[in-house]
Formats: sequence, C-alpha cells, structure tokens
Amino acid sequence: MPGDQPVLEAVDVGKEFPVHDRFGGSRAVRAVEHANLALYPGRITALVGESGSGKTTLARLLALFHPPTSGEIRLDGLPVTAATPRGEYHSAVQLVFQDPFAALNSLHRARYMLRRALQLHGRGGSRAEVERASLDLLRRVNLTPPERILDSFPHQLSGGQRQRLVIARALAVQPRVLLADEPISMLDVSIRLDVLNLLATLRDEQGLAMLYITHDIASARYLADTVHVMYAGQTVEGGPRDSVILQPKHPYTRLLLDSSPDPARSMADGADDPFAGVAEAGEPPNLADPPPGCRFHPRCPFAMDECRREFPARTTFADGGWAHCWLHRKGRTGELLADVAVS
Amino acid sequence: MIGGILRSAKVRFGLALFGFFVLVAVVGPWVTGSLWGVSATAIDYHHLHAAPSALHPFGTTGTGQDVLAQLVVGARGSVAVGLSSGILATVLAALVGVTAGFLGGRADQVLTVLTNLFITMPSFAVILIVAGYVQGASWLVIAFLIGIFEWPGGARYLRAQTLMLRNHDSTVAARMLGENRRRLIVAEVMPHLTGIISAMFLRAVVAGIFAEAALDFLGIGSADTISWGTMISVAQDQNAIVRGYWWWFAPPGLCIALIGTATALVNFGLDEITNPRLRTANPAAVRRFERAARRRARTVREVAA
Amino acid sequence: MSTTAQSTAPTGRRGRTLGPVLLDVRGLSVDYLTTHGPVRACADVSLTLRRGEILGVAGESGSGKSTLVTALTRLQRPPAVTAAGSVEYRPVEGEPVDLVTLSERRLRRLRWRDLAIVMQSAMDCLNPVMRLGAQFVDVIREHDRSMSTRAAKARTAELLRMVGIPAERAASYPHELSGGMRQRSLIALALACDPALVVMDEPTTAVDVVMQRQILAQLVALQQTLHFAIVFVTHDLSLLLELADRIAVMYAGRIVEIGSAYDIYRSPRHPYTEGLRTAFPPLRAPVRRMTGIPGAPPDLADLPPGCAFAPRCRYATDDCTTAVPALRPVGAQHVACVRTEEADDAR
Amino acid sequence: MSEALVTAGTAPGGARTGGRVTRRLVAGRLRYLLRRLGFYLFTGWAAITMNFVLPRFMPGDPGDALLRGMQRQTGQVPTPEQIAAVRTFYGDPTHNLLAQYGRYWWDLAHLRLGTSLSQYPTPVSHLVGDALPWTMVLVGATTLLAWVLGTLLGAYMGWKPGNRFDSVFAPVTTFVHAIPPFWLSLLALYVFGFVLGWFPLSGGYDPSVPFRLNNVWFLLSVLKYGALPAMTLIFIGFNGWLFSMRNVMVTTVSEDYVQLARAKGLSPTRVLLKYAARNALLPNVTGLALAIGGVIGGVLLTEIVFTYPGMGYLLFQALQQHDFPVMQAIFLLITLTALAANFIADSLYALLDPRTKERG
Repeated sequence: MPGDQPVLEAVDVGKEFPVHDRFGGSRAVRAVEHANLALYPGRITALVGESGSGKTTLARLLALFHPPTSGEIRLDGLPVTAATPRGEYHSAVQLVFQDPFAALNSLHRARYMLRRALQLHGRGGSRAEVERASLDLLRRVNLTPPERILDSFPHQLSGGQRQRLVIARALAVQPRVLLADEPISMLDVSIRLDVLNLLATLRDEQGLAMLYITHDIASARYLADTVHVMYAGQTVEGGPRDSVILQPKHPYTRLLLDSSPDPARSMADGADDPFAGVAEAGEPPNLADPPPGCRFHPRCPFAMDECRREFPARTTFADGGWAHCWLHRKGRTGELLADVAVS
Repeated sequence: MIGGILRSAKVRFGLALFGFFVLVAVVGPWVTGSLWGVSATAIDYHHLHAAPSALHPFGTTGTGQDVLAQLVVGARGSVAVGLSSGILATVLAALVGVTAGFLGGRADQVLTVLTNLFITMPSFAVILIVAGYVQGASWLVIAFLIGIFEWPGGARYLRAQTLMLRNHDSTVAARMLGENRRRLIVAEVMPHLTGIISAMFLRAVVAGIFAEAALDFLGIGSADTISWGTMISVAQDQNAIVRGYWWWFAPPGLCIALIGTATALVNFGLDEITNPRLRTANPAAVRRFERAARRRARTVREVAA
Repeated sequence: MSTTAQSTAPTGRRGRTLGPVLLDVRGLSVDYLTTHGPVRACADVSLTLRRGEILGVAGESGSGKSTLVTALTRLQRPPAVTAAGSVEYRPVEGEPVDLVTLSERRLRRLRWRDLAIVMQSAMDCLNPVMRLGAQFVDVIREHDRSMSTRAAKARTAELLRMVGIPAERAASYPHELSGGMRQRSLIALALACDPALVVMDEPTTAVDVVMQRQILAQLVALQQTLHFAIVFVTHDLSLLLELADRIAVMYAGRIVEIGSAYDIYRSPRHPYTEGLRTAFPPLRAPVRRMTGIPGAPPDLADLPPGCAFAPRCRYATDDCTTAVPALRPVGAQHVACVRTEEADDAR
Repeated sequence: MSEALVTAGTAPGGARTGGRVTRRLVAGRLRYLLRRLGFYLFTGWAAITMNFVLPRFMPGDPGDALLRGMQRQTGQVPTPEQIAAVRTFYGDPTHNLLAQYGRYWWDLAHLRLGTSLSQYPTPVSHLVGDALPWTMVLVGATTLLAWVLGTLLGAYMGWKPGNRFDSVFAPVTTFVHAIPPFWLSLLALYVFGFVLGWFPLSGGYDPSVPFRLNNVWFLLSVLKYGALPAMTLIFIGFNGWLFSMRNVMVTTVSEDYVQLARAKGLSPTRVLLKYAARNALLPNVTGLALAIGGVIGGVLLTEIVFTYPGMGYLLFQALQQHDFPVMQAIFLLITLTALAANFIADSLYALLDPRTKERG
C-alpha cells in the first residue's frame, strides 16, 4: 500500500556541531549539508554512505535528537518546530539502533521494556492486555518462544534476538516511520538477512515508511525500493534502487560500487582480477574544513572549475533518479555513463 | 547483578569484615558494658599499663583502662564519624555528579567548576584549619567537616558516568519512547550507578575513619568521645612507645587497617566483575598449564637427545 | 592429515605459481583457561600454506578465527594457551621448526623477518607516543644490527612510499594520520623485514569500502613483486572470494570446509558455507528473496554435541549429534560434514 | 592526479599538513594551559580569601579571645604591634571589612605573615623558614626514591599480571595501603627504635653536636636521625606508586601496540620499557608532580610521630598551643604549593602526551 505523499521529509537540511578538542578549543563541523530525503508509506529508502558521511547524523536529525541548523524536517507535510510535542512526534517516528547490545537497558527484562512502551503510548490497559500485546509484538518480530523471551534479560539473548526485541519495542508505539540506523552491521553475517527480511515484511504488511541506513550498498539494493547516496554530509544521488546501482549518475556512487566486493563479477569466466586497475582515490575530507562546492571534487576524475565553486543543483532523469553533479549540468552525462557501461 | 557481586570471595570476605566492625560498633559497647561489666572509662588502679592477661585480654592503658573495652567503644566513635561523613560525602557526590551529568549545559559548568575547586584544595589542610578554629568540636561537627571535603572525587566520576549513561543508546531509546526526565534518572540511569555508588560509599566511610583518626592524632578531634584515633593519640601523648606499651596503640591501628582492607577487597571484587578482562583470567590454571607445558617440552627435548 | 595432498596444483590466482609448503599446521587447539574450566576456542585446526599463497580464513564472531591468528604467531596471552598441535614453519634454509614449542629466543629471531602480522585496529597498533618512523627504525634495526640508523630511515621512507604514504609522514605521530594512512603504514611495517608470511586479522574492517579496495589492490600488487604468503582473516566471505587463493571456513572453533576460492564460490559443500555464501546479497545480479541461517552461533563454553552446526542445519540428522565430523576430501575441497554426499543429492 | 589527492586527502578530524597540525596543536595547548592557570589563580584567590573570611565569621571574636589568652600566658599586656598582628588576621570589629581585606593582601604580598603567638615575638616567616628545609629534604628525597622504586616494580608486576610475584605482592600492597600512615610510623618507631634500638626515637639531629651545616658530624647525625622516618616514608609512598603503576600497566600490556611490539620480535626489555611502560608512565609522572606539591601537607603526621623538626611538627605545636598565625601560614603554604603542583602536572600532561584526540 505505498502512498504518494511522504510521511517524513528532510528538506535541504544542514547541521553544524561544535567539536571540542582536549585542550578546550572548539571548531564547527559541518556534518550535514544540502540533505534531502523523503520517506513514503510502504517503501524503504536506503541511505548509503561511508562512516563519517553524515548518514547517522541525518537519521538523528529525523529522530529529533537535535534540531537542524538549516532547512526543515516535515511530518505529514507540516514543518517540525521546537513547539512540536516530542511525544506526538515519536509516536509516529521511531528509531532502531545500530548496536542492539547498547540499545537495551541490561537491567530490565523484555517484559518491562515492552510494557513501558505500550503504556507510554496509551496502549496500557489491564495486566493481561499488556501481556497479550507484548506477546503479540514478539511474535510479529519472530521472537520465539515469546513467553520465554518476555522473561529474559538482554544478556540472555543473542545479537539477532536483541535486535528483534529493539524492533518490537519500536513497534509497540505503532509508529508510521521506522528509522533503522545500520541495524545489521553489528550482527553476525549468518543472521543479517533474516533481520532484513523482517524489515521487508513490516513494510509490506503494515505499510511502514522506513529509512534503512547502511554502508553496504549490496544490502541496500536487496532491501530498499529507493536508494540515496550520501558523501561528506551531502546527498549526492538518489532514485529507484536499480537506477542508482546499475546506472550510477554520480562519480562517487560509481566509485563506491566499483569498490564494493562483488564475487559474481570476479568469479565470472574470463573476469579480470578484481584488484587490477584500482586507482588511488584519496580519502574523504575533514568536515571541520570541507572543500567548497561539491565536496567530492578533490577525488573526482571529472572535476571542473564549477565543482570547486558551487554545489550543483539537482538533475532529474527519466528513470526517476536524480543527482547533484556538474557533469549533468554541463551536458557531460555521456562520459560518466559510458564508463559505467564498460565496467 | 547483586548476586554476581556476592559470588566473588573477595567481596564476601570484605563485606563480612566490614559488617563485623559495624556490628561491634552497634552492639559492642552494650556487650562489654552490660554483659561483661567492663567499662571503657573505669580505672583499674591495680593494673595500670598492664600487658594483656586473662583479666584484661588486650591489656590496660597507662591510666588503667581496659584496652578491649576502649577498642569496642572506640569502634562506635570511629564508625559513627565514618558512616556519617560517608553518607554526607556520598549524597553530595551523587547529587552534584548525577545532576551535572544529566542536566548538562550551564548547570553542569557551574557544578564542574565547584567540583574542581574542591578537588584542587588540599582537603586535609582545610579540614585541619577549620577544625582548628572550632577545637573540641563534637563528633558530628567533625563528621560534617570530613564529609563536606570528601565528595568531589566521587562527584567527578559520577558525572562522567552519568554523562555516558545519559547519551547511551538505551537511555536515548527510553527518551524516544516518551519517558520523562524523572523516570529516566530513576529507572534508566540510577540503577547502573548503584554499584559504583555503594563502592564509593564504602570508600568514603573508610576515608572518614582515616581522617577522624588523623585529626584525633593531631589533637583536634572531639576530646570527650573515645575513638580509635583518640586511643592512638592518647597513647602517643603518654609516650606509650618509649615505655613499650605496644598493646595500647597497636590494636586501634590494626582495626583501622582491617576495615580499610575490607573496603579494598570489596572494590577489587567489584573491579573484577565490571572488567571482563580480569574476570575470565584464571591465573592459577594458567600457571598449572605453563608448568605442564615446560615439563612436556623437557621430555620432548630429552627424547630427541 | 591429507590437506597437503589437496594443494598439489601450485598455481594461485592472477597467474602466480605457488612455492613449496611454508607453514604446516597440525591439530592446533587453543584453550581459554577460565575460572569455569577451559573453553576451546580453536579445535584441531590443520592446514597448509604455500609460499606466495593467499589463504583466507572466514568465520563469524566466536568462530575462533582471531584466536587462530594469535596462536599461529604465538601471540596469545594468558588465559589463552595452545593446548595441542604443532605449527611447522619451513624456512628457505635450515630445518623446519615448530613454532609452538620453539624457544622464546629463537622465535624472536623468526619474528618479523619471517612472519609478520597486521592487526585489526590500526589506531591501537601503533605506539601513540612514538613517531611513525621510529617504530619502523626500531624493528628494522632489531633484525639487522649492521644497518645504520640513517639506512634504516631510508628504508622506512622507501616502505612508506611503497604503500603510497609521503616519506615525510615518518615524522608524524600516529594520531596525526588518517585511518587509511595508519592501516597502510601497518602494512608497510609488516613488510619492513621482507617476511615470508604476513598474517592479517581483519586488516580492513576499520576503513571504508573505497579505502579497503585501494589498500587491498596495493597489497596484491606488493605481493606480486615480493612473493610473501598471506593468511587473511575476515568475516567478509565475499571479500575473500575475490582476494584469496584458498579459503578455510571456520565455525565454532573448527575448520568446516577448506578449498579454492573458486570451488567455495561455485560449489560450497558444507551446509554452513552454503549458508554463508547466500548470506551476502548480490551487488548487481537480479534481486531475489534470500534467507540467512536460522538460530545464532553457539556459545563456545556450551557447545552442542557432535557437529556444532547441527542445531542450525537444515540437513541435520541424528548422526550429526553423535560425533564431531572430521575434515575429509569431498569433491575438490575438504569438508567436515557427515553427509555431504546426501546433501549434494538433496540440492 | 594522485599527487593532488595525497595532499588534499585527509581524515575526518585529521588535519592537512604537518605544519598546520603543529601550529594548531601548540596554540591549543597554550590556550589550555592559560585556562588552567586562570582556574588555579581563581582557586588560590578563593583559598586565601577563605583564610581571611573564616576567622572573621567565627562565633564571637577569636582575635579578642586570643589576645586575652596571650595576656594570661605571658602575664603582660599585648603591645600595639602584637595587637595589630592579631588584628591583621582575625579582623577588627571596628574597621571596615574591605579595608581589612586590602591590608591583608598587602601584608601577604610582602610576606608579612605575622608573629607567632606561642614563641612571641618570633616572626612566623622565621619559624616556617627554619622548618621548611627539613621537610623539603626528608620528604622530597623519600618521595623521589619511593616513586622510582614503586614505579619500576609496579611496571614489572603489571607486565605479567597474575604471576607468582604479582599474586603475592598485590594483596600485601592492598593491606599496606589500608594502614593509616601515622600508625605505621608509630609501629616502625616502636619496633626499630624502641625494641631493636637501631634508631634514635625522636628529633632530626643529634642535639649534642653543634648545629652547623659544614660540620660532618652534624650531617652524619642528620642522616642517622632521618633514616627511620625516611625509610618509613619510602615504604608508605612506594606502595602507592607500585599500586597505581601496576594497574595502569595491566591495561597497557594488553593494548594492541604492545602485542604488535612483541610480534615485531623486539627484546622483552625493549617492549616493556619503550612500548608498555612508556605509555603507562604518564599518570605516575603527573602524580609525582602532585606528590612533590603535596610534600608539606602529605606527611605531617609522620613528622609528628618522629618529632622531626619539619613543617608537620611545627603545625602540631601550633595546633597544641593555639598559635593561629603559624597555622594559617602553613595552611597557605600547603594550599599554594598544591595549586602550583597541580598546574605543573597539567602542563606535564599537555607536554608529554602527543595525542590530541578530539571529542564531539
């Protein structure tokens, strides 16, 4: 039941943090800049980027942990301000944390966590009702046997079980938006897929709008409908997943794809050595002193003068994708896509 | 968690020792006074500065008072000052530290400067000078003075811990669920701090006992009450050392050392529980294994030769 | 053990000819001596490594892969102890030696000149109060006393340039370097004494995929010219499939399957390997619904009887719980599963 | 292209070129030290002011009580100078508080610490000047020795935690650590001074020898009289250093860079000293600075036990005889040296640790 109106939106959001060094000095770090994102019911949007790209900051802005420095966040099309009641907002938007070991208070049983979540959002009722609702939540995230899980402390659960419990607790609120911040990166490889499948089920069956934050572009493609790519605090590209991943329209997305492990590519008959021809491509910038204009230009093989001066406006493509890149403004789209076709 | 702590032999032993002294302080004077009929102040003119004997198991003081009775009554004096100063210091530390850590911002800045101010001041010298002005103060005043200078280290530590807990994912998650500030502190943050605070309290009690003894020794404690400190002080004043009355000054010091060790043991045990690196290590098993390995290697060499 | 027989065709990827056997590990077991008795983190591991070969070790947390690394290099600290087995190292000249029983002094002479190591967290591996260059000179001169400090400094500059770090960075403290540079400098450091074997424990998990690819490309290029062998440990099987000549898959402290990267990719024989193979969604191939492996990795202190994977295995039968299956040849690789043939039929 | 990338490529939180890093670092440290200095100046001001305020807010008029006490003791009416000296410190109800405060600072600035009441009319500065060298030499030397011994042994114990040596010493250290130092001193005096008779029971030198620094016999007597207090102090201090060094060392030894140093095949001594101990040392170095600063305040009680003619004993006498000017002078001295030591410790920390890890 995907809808057409975004539930939650970030419109040209920026965020600066003061960073203190050990000796009491402080500088502003521009963690996020020109960030745009829209989450629709029944759709998963992936936000892909390296560590330090600002993707977690963006999620935390959306979770209202801190206010954005510029731009605005809209819930159901209405801007969220300091006056917006937090309780109301958080009954619509919940966050799933990266580290399921840290996200659960080790001194509480699962029963307590679910009960509090239910009670705080008006789903309390009698003890039996709460118990029934809690068991139901656990079943929805495939935590079995729910009766035993309810009595467990976090340390008695495995990593995957804990992450399911975190998801169950978020669901207790009956949110419409779920922000999942690298929900599988701390889990063992063999159980990651099942957590992703759970998220997909929640999208399909309950029409949740979901943000899936990850550094693993392959998992983004597996789970998400839409993929956004973030680099050094700026959202540089977005669109339907196959548009972004099979036909990247930003040089950074291309670099990311070329760098990601892809056994299918290297195991194909007559394939080149996957490590042949990998060029030095530098490192992401220091966000306390980022390069002007497009922040990717120092690493970009196509960089031109414009890139150093100004952040490019969005170019939208026929396949529904968009990118912030001067190549498209300058009619050089062909150069980028030609290269992709070769690899 | 509590059960886990008690599983450590060190903690159990330390707590038992500590509990023993508190018990002595509470019921001891009554036992010696009413049951044995030995008074800490009564003077036995027939046995001045007598060495330990059946009549006076720990001997008598230079003025013929029973050392054991004094020790038991002194326990009450020392433990009373230790406990009250410990409670004061711990409450202050928790109030200042947790408040600063949880509220942050301006309140945190002010409280942090205050804490640092108290940390940098040489507390014992300050206690000394203040106690000097109010010489002959009651034990409660002494306890107050000690407690008021004993909190800042704990406050600093609790502030750091609270800050960490406040920003911990689990607290953030609870806040996102809509828990209010009071409940965040009481149900999410404080339960994690109970271990630290109890260890801190034990340390503060012992620090109080130490400080009280030292003040007594300098002659600025409360003159009218008997404590382990006054016992040592009086013994020193009356040249117990050069007259060889070891039974007079040795036991009270030993008591202080024992209660200090008890606290150290509890803290050790707590460390081992909170620090997994220390917990899983089994030094004895490792040593056994290494011995066996050396033996094996020797045999291998011998066989080869 | 017949693992040696399996690597008779000594050609690796990228058209490299592999040399003679360099390392022969037999029945290696590592215990953690805890207060509740010993916990076996690494059980009966046998493998061989040829000169110039890249052996990948894949496994999840608690699979014993990191323990294996420290045991191979004898860097484990109490309460971890090598309880059984041998690690035979065959130098170019001289007799083979067993690294497990070698005297501390003789082992020290082998270290870094013959076997070097790159550890996981680059930030923590460099001494924070020593300049980068000094940490190179330190080890270069330790193993070659005849070298002057000046020559050692020149060698340091050469090593740093080799991994793409400007030589003047030798004067920096570790905290002044970026994450990528620190990781590269650790690789350069590992190559300082031209070792025959470099053991790498998740050397790129702390850096991003772009940096990872660049570092690995550099590593592969260096290996082409310097011909050292690599034991590369990671949880990322898809990375190993691209990098390694052979791959050993570990589960609950044991090797459950070992074979060439190609065979592991094309026809994984152990149900666990098979599960791992399909646990990584494809980057470009059409997306289809995939499933992970049910359950969670076991607690090493409380292993299920028989095959540790049995409780999560969809092919498991009663046979699986009776005994720990031994590693035996199946197809082109070695597999520790009692019923691989039947499993093949089921597929 | 790749060259341009190398210079531009920096890590988040890193910096571009060495020169800029260094400059920012130096500026950062300077700013940090200035801020710390400001804080200690403030604390110093607070302590000195407290010293001024306290007696003035005590119930009653302690200055008046004191003067009457002096009159009783000496049988003479205090001279105007004496009254002025007392009033400087204890306040004069007839004077403006602010003017008094100014006067108080003026006197302090000229090191006019007043006159001792118990040894009238010796200026307090003379008494302090006589006692200070004894304390500085005895405690300074023992602190250093204890530090060296404790740190070395602690480093060794932490190098292989859990070995036989460590498992025997650690509990012993715990127990010694829990003993009140003054009581340990008493015990030492009893055993080695009284029972065994190896050392004199009190004093800092042989009173039968002329007090002259160029007299060998005098110096020898100083050594003889100082030996027992010194050894006691070393024993007490040594345990503390050993304890802290061992504990830091235990965590440092399991750091990856120490592991890597072992893997590099460096000799164990080199790994121990250059990699492990060098990193574990920092807390003990700054601790030493604090201890040197706390020399006067730290071992008052031990001096009293041994009737050693240093600051501790001077304070003890002042306390017994209610000699407030002396008490206050010593209090100020203790406070100011402690503050200075804190500042030195902070500076050492900023100087010795090259790391400037940023925190968000």
